[in-house]
Amino acid sequence: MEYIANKEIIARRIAQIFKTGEVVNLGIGLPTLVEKYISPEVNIILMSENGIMGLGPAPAKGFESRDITDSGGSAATIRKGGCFFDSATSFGIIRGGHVDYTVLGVLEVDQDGNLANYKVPGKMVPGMGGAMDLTIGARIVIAATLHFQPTGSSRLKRHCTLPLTAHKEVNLVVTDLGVFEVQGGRFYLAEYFAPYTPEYILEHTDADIIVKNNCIKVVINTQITEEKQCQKLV
Amino acid sequence: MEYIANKEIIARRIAQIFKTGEVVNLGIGLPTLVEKYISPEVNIILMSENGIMGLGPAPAKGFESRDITDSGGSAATIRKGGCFFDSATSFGIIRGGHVDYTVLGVLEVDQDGNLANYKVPGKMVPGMGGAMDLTIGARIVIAATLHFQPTGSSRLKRHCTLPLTAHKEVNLVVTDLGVFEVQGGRFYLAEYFAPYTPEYILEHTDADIIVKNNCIKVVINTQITEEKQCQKLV
Amino acid sequence: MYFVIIHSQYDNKVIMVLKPIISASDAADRIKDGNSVMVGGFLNCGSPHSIILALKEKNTKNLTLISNDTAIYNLKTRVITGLALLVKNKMFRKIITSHIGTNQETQRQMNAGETEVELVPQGTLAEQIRAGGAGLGGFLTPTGIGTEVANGKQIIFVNHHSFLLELPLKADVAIIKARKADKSGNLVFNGTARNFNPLMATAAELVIAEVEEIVEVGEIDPNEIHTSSIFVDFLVKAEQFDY
Amino acid sequence: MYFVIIHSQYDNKVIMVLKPIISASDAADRIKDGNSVMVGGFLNCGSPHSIILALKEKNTKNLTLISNDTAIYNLKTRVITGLALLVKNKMFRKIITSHIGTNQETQRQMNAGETEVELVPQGTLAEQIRAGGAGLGGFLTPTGIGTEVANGKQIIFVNHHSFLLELPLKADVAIIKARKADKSGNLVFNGTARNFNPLMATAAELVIAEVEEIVEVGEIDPNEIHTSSIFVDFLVKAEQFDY
Repeated sequence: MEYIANKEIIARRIAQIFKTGEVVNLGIGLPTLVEKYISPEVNIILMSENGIMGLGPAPAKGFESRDITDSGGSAATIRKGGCFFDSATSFGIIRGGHVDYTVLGVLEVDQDGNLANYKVPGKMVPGMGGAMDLTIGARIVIAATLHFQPTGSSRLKRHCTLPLTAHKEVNLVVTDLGVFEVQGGRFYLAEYFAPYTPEYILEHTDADIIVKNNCIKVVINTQITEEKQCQKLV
Repeated sequence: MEYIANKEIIARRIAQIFKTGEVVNLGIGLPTLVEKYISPEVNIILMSENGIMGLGPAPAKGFESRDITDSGGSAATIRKGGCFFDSATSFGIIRGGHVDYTVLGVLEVDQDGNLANYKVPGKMVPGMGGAMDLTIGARIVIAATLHFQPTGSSRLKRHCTLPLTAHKEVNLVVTDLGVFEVQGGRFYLAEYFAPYTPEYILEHTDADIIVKNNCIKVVINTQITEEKQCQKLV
Repeated sequence: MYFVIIHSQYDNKVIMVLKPIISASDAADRIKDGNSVMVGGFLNCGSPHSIILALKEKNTKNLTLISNDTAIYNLKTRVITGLALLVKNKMFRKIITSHIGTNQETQRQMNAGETEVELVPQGTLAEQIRAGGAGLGGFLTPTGIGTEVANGKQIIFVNHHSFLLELPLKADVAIIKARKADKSGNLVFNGTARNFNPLMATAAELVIAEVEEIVEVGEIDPNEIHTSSIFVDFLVKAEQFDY
Repeated sequence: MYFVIIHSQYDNKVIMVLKPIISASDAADRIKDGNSVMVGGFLNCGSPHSIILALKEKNTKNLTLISNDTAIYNLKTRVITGLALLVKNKMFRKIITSHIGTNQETQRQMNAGETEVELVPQGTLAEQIRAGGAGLGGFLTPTGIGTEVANGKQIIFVNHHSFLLELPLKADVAIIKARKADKSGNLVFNGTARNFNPLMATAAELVIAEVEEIVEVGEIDPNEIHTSSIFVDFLVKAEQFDY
């Protein structure tokens, strides 16, 4: 499996979580990929923290508006029934618990639900942007990440070593190896993506992982098998 | 002089204070009278805390809108260039120091700048409405009041006895006897309305009043003499 | 959240997610004995009068009311409007409000100890509701320092100024009034009838908006929407315009 | 406040109070060495680009910037936009911002200790500016608890939950961008170009609004005005639309 394909496995799996009518904020990077895998049978409302409810797809070339962008600064559109608001209102919506899901990228995520993704001291200092508010406010926080760093070590950790974006806020981690629920200071493996096995995942992840009794084997070919529906996770 | 006329003396004097472009909030009751004495040469912006900047005059009979009212609940209009906003925005404007003057009615006002006008315990309990925020937020707080209660005792006091609306916030008291600046725990008589005299005022007011060196005698006939312009008070 | 999900005629594709439109009576039924209820409006202007009238018929009890005022009840003239109808019915256990000067019956019930009335400065009340909806733990306001409003509250000093720590307010139900909604629940208010309505829409578990007009999704300019559809659970078409 | 007072032709009656329309260069002149400056926009969208360009020419120094981000400075591609032009000129002593991931030069200056950069969660930054404009002494937010953002800040417990006490932000000058103004200074924003602009309009001593279009007073529906004229000191007609 190649690198990009792995990201798509993650995006595709996350896309299955949402139900019609739910409000979802997708972070920059990997999380943005989630959008294209959302089933046409599901109609969610994408919000973007720069002040839009009902974010639509990127506009066709030549149809960009300088005044409609997503949180990455890219030209965007608004869907019918969407609306615009200022940044204080936007974060009122976010912090106030009115967003169902936030999907965020990861530098490190640990079994206590801590997430680090905004700073590598002295090196890369992008800043937290809206991520800290999103992890505090969203009903369910999903960390989306390739399981391994390019160096081969796991991004799922016992304890984050980088400055935290979120303190005990992550509910779910979806990697290219499986789906991990976070609870009581442990990862719970809820699904594994064959050909990987629970044994392989446990062996290659430096964290305490409990394999759930009802852990599901999902066979990944070019697309996630349709045989199973995501259970209600929270 | 009759009762109503006395109120009009007060309203007329207060109306002279404002300058073009200033933002003014007029409380219910006596303060509302101020509006009709504002010179056509002066163009102020009336704000009302129920969510309007640029309050206009009462509509003609038959032209009322259910959706445009003043803070007393009466039908109102909006002037060209005015706008509407919600109550949090309204009090952001008020508390944030964006209102130049608030004019408020009085039960008691004392030489420390305390104002009581929202509660007579066990009897009349109208509530403070927006008055507490207005006295905190407005740049200049003007108390507008008949000098004497119907019982004959002065409403200007050494110490308020009723629950306070404002704690050391009143800058100016305008009565039917004169204009009093509040500073350093004293009333300073800045103007007296003949036929009243400073001596009469001092004798009939249970408070420490200092007659300013430049205290102005204003002769009240049917209207305030035009000979003097209100000095810049703050 | 309750949705009316509109599927494409041709396939299973969800093409629209709308909000149920219910009667004022159905709306009133969703307010249960003992609930805390936010009610929009400022002296009747911008109150959900149809739902208020329906609620009066249900005679639901032990409610906690959060509202700017309790409308008008003049014991002399016998003029009774809006929320005052519910005050008269003694449907409230507690009233959190900024002004009851126009409702002599609320004052009477307060003085007689029949109803608990908490008087809150209007700006603090608005901000408390906003804070409730915006996930804040509270805010520091200078308003009320040195008055009875400060009693029992924490005073916090910032840069040598003292502020009251005021806590957020939330409610079980908010009934609000808008000029117009689209079918998905986006709201537009008119004039000073906006007042507390958009704030309350953010701060209650269940939000029911009474509106004068319901238009198709997409008919309202997204720059002009005051309250996003995500805050609104049910729409009620206003039946009652006079008060 | 600066006003253009329009008298009646026939008598001394003041019929209108308007705001001065000045050039971007005049606007930039009003920002002085050492000022704190709020600048609206989110990655260039809704930034006052004409004033920013004029300010770059003035090369005003020791500014404190308060802004969501510092726009785009890609050291590889050499793409430099908006506020990044001022970062490149080293006009800022301090930058208070939520995100500098798109500006490698800001990151470099921060890591090299050349410019003080304070990273603030975006929602906290927005709320701090709102609090500054709304006369609040601060607010309690759960955001940042358990992170470096909490360092040195007061933690306050409310109902067994811990919150950070965050303080208000104000500035000497705010330069903001709106779609449209009327001549009295009422503003309307468009799309996501609204972002921090209406908040900053409330929180600075001097507020200069760059707008694409200036219409007559009364042409904008008072329900659709996003920022009241009372917040705006000067208008600038936008000259610069590309970035």
